[in-house]
Amino acid sequence: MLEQIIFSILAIAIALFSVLAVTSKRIIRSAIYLLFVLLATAGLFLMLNYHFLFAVQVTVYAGGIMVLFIMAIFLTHKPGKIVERRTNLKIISSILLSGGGLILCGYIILRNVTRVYNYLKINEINMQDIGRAMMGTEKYQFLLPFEAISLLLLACIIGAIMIARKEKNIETNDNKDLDHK
Amino acid sequence: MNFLIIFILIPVIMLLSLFAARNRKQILAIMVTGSIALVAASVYLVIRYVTENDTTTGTMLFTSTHMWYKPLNIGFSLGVDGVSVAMLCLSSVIVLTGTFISWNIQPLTKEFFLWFCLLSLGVFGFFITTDLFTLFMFYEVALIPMYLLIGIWGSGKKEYSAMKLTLMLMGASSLLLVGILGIYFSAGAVSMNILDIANIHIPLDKQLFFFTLTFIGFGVLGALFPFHTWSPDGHASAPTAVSMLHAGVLMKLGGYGCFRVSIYLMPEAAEILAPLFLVLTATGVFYGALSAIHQRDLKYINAYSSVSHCNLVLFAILMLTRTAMTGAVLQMLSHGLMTALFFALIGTIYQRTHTRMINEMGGLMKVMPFLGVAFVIAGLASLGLPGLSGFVSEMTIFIGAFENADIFRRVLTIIAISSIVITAVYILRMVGKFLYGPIQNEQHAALTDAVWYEKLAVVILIAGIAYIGMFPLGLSDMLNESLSLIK
Amino acid sequence: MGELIVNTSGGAPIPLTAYLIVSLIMFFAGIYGFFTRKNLILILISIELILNSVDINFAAFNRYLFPDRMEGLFYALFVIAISACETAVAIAIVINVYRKFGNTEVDNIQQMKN
Amino acid sequence: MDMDYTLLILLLPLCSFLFIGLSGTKLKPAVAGIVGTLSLTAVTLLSYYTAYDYFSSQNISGVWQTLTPYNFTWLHVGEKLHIDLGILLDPISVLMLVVISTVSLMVHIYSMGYMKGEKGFQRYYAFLSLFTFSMLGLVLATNIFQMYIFWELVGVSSYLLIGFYYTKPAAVAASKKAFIVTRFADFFFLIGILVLSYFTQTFDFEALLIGDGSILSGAMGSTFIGASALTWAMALIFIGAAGKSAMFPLHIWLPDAMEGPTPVSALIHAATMVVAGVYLVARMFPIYIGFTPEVLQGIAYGGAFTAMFAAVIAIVQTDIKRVLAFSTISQIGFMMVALGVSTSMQLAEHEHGGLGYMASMFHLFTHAMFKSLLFLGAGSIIHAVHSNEMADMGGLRKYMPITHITFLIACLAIAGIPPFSGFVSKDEIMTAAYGFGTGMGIWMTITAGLTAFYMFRLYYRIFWNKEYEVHGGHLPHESPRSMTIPLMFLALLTLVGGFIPFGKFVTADHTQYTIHLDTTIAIISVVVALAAIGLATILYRKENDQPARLAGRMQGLYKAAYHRFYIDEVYQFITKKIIFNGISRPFAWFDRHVIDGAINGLGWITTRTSEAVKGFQSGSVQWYAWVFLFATLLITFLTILFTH
Repeated sequence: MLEQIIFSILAIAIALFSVLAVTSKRIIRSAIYLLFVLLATAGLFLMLNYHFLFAVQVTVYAGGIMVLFIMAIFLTHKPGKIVERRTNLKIISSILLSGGGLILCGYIILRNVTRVYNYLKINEINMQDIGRAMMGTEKYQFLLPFEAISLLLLACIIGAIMIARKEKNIETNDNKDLDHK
Repeated sequence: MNFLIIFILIPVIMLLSLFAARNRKQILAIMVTGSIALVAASVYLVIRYVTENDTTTGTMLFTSTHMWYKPLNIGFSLGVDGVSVAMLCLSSVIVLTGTFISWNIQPLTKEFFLWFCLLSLGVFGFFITTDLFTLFMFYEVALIPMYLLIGIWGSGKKEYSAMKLTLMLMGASSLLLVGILGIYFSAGAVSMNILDIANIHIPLDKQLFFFTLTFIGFGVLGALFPFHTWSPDGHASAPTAVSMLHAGVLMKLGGYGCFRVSIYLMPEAAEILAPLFLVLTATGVFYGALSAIHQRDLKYINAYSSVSHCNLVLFAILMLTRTAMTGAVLQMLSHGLMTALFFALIGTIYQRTHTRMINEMGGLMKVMPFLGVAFVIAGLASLGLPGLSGFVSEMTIFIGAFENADIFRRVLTIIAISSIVITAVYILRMVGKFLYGPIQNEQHAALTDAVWYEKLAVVILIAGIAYIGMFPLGLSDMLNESLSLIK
Repeated sequence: MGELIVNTSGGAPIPLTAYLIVSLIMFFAGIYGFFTRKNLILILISIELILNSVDINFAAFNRYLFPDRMEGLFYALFVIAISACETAVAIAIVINVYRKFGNTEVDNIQQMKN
Repeated sequence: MDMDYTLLILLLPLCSFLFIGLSGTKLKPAVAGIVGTLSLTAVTLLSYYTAYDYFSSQNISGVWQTLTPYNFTWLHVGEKLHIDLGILLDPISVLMLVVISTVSLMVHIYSMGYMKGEKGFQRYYAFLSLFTFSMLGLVLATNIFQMYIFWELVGVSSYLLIGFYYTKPAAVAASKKAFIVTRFADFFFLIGILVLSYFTQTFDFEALLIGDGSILSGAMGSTFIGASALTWAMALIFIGAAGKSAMFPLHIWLPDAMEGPTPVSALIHAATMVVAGVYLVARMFPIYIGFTPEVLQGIAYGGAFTAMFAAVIAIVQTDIKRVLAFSTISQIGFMMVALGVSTSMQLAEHEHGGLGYMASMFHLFTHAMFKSLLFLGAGSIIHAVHSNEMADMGGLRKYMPITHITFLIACLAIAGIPPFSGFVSKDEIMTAAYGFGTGMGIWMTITAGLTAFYMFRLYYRIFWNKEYEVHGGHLPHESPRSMTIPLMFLALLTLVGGFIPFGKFVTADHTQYTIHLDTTIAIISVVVALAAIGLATILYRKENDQPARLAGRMQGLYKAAYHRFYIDEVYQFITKKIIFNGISRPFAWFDRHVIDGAINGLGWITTRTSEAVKGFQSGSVQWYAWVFLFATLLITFLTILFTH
């Protein structure tokens, strides 16, 4: 019973805040709503007994990524600025499309998924198992993707630095171009 | 090695040597030599054909097949009958005279003749091949150079005309491609060779569909009403030699194709659908002639006249009697020579007067008697004067058309015959306005008559017209025998 | 739908469908945001929503359908990692765009030139 | 049976045409004239010899034979049909040979003087040769298609000759008109030939005309809108004949054709080409009389109307050549009437059966002589005074005695005064007409009276009336010898022509029969003619105001006749307003705007569509994603829809 209450709270929070995150007129609020969604998601992971995932979600997502977002927003926006909106046509068509998609997928889920799950009460997956699975090279072990991801991460870090770096000469040229326009 | 291949080899050699040519003299030398060689080849072909032809069966001669795309059974099949022999002769004569007429073409002389050669390559290839796909391929080869020839060396709103012409003909060839593949597959997909397909009975429902496609596809090139509108603009904008080749030969590809592919392979559908297309073509004959009355531009007059005459070709083909079809082929030849002569004359006159508007000219007969007389002869040929080619072909068509006993075809025939009166009206109006009467423009009084190469071209064409007009028996019998294949 | 797995647990407190619906709402909210937002950062936020909804699905499917394995868990992990990378790079680009155009509108970079 | 030299009759003019035509201006004018005239002289002599040969040897037991010395196939059209070119000799073709070659020779000689110094002298002679060739080919035709071929050639040479002065817009317009009007008639002629040949499967005259008519049974059997196919064919063929022979309402080209040089008018538009229609009807006569008498009756009424109609117009014209032109139309009407009235009589009875036919041919012969004489005389006058208008003439008898006398002879002949040739032939026509019906006879007698009146009006206005007023600084003088000799020769023929025992030679059924005058009718005719001449004498011998008063009293009729009953205006209206502006212009517009517009519209739509579709590839990722998702959802939706 308690689980259901908690789940309901989390579910309502997720639904509400995701919609708010994409409709809010102020960018910083969107970011904050996103944070709430992420945290609620973490809560869901906890309910599924994936503690490690919960931890990663909270630290990497809610902690790391959100900081990046907020930093970027601060760098590029004046506080409290109202963002421009698309034309009504676009909004309506998007509402229709995503609403339609929602209904369609919901229909599929409700129609098909109810009969096929199997929930086992298991204990918390301990870290050794996770570590072994992550570092092993056997069947159901994930060293290769892990390494690939880490390489990707490295590449991204370097890439991000390269992109965000200021290039003095080019920039001045570009500014001139802008001035002309 | 089939001897017919020479008709492709000569243009190819001409193309290659044109690439190597350095100056105008060399270019002209190549062109004249090459086109004389073509004429010689066609004369040789006529002689061999006449000697080897078995007059009773009228089968194709010099046939050979060389498979070049096995999966679709596309072969480089060659073969000629009387009709193709006649068309080859016509083409070679027109290439020769076209060369003479474009003696002074500027600018890019070399490029002009390169494309011109490519065009004639397509035309010759079209007439000697008996393979559906190869036929189509050569048809395309003949079409593409047209765009550039008109777009670059044309006059007036040439880009528009070139674009229109190319697009309409391309549209037609898309129908044609569907039609050809349809014929191939519905005939059981054993061979692309027309002669083989002719032995196979294509189911009637498919015949009906593919007959319509191929007939319209070829008909567009044959100026089938109402798909003729590329013709006036195209002809008006094209440079002289191209107009000559286009109206003289290329439009004949349409008629030839209609008859070789549509009627020959799908006779039952032809029987059924003929009334529909007869109405169109009879309208076209009448309509082209009437439209010509109202034009002021010499080239437009002649272009509409061509529409009328070419529709008569299709009209005669659709009559489905041997006499009418003989008449159709005669009409193709006659119109080819006649219209080439017209365009040659209009081109040479235009070079001198720099206008083609008949109301801006007058009394040119006095200034350039040679061209004037030639123009009158062309006009008389066009309105069907006995002794010139137009009469022979028209009369054969009319008599042949009258062999059909039903009132419907009779009435259409009478409508078509009425064009001879209308033709007289516009030809005489044109001749009367710009050749006769007092000189309109003082500057025209100082113009010169034709020079030798122009005269040569004109004389060759007139000789051809007069030959067909005076001694049609051999030619007509040759064609008639070949048409025994059809009916 | 593959072989039918019988629900052996005697009734889970929360059905799988509930998770899926939640993630679905989040997903389409993200889609909506992706379509309608002009601001690059907001588009990124929408993308994060989409990715996150996928995470939920991974975890839920893993838990409910194959509780003795860990693929879903790991893929969720990887997705988180990748989204971190993506966000880092994207935000670098956003900042660059901001430097060039003075704002972070997506319409500015429709044409990949200048 | 041989007579193969007749081929030369055709070849000589053709060769001289080709020779003169191809050498062009390289030839000296005089040489061209001499070449043309010499070859024509040879042709004339050959024709005379042919006539002599034919009429002296080809009569087997009283029936004239039909010969075909030459006949070769020119073109195959269809299984059985073939077009031949050849030579057919029978009484009427031999008669025509003589007529044509005589008049043509006279014109050739005459033109040496008349056309002297004209630019294009060589061209003129080339055209004359071409015309002579075509005309001879026409009359010698062995089949109806050969006739059509030369029919067209005659039309073209007529076109070329009328338009000889091609720098003169009026001449160009006239030549165009002549060609188009006759072409229009030929259109029907051709259809007639096609219908006829379809049923009979032959073009050959011999096959068509000789025999019991079984070959025509197919055409008789099938009907179309209430008449048999044969009737239609023959009526259509007659329309062709009417076009060439300038029958109402297709006569409008002939008066305008007077823009050509006068000798040409004499040759083509008086003596030879215009009677081609009569010749055609005469040629097809056995079919007309035997199987389609209704058409022949129609021809009679048409001819009678044309004769009167043209005579009325001729009375008020002031251009002397136009008077002659209308006179020609009227006289051809006489010939047509003569052919047409044969219907009331049995062919078997010589007394009547051949009378109309014979009279028509006889009149054709005499008319050719005196009408060409009139035209050549008119040419001589025009040559002298440089004007066609009667007002510029008067009192010329003193200056041009030869022309005067010959002209007078011709006038008397056409008026029907004995013993001139016109009297005899016209009297035969009258007899035939009275035989057909009294109404027809009276109508034709009145027309003959009108003829006498307008001819003498013409005569007096030229040679008497007022004194000649000098315009151009010199007095008119008699024409050179080359012009007067043909005049005198033709006058001689006119004098003696009536005494030829024509019935011996030319009859409908090729048997001989003797002409005898019907005295009552002859007396009536002569009295009417003399009365008309007397009236003309009173009115026009001296200059007075009576004609003007008379004209004033009948103003409406006068004006209408002067304007040729506005037929030209009607044609003008039909061609210019209705056909040119009303049909052709909309057609041209339709082509430019509707058909071409449709094509251009297609192009425009394509461009527009691509403009519109271009927006899809905007580069906006959001848009792409939108489309992507939309399509995915759509497909999913459809899958669900169709799998459940």
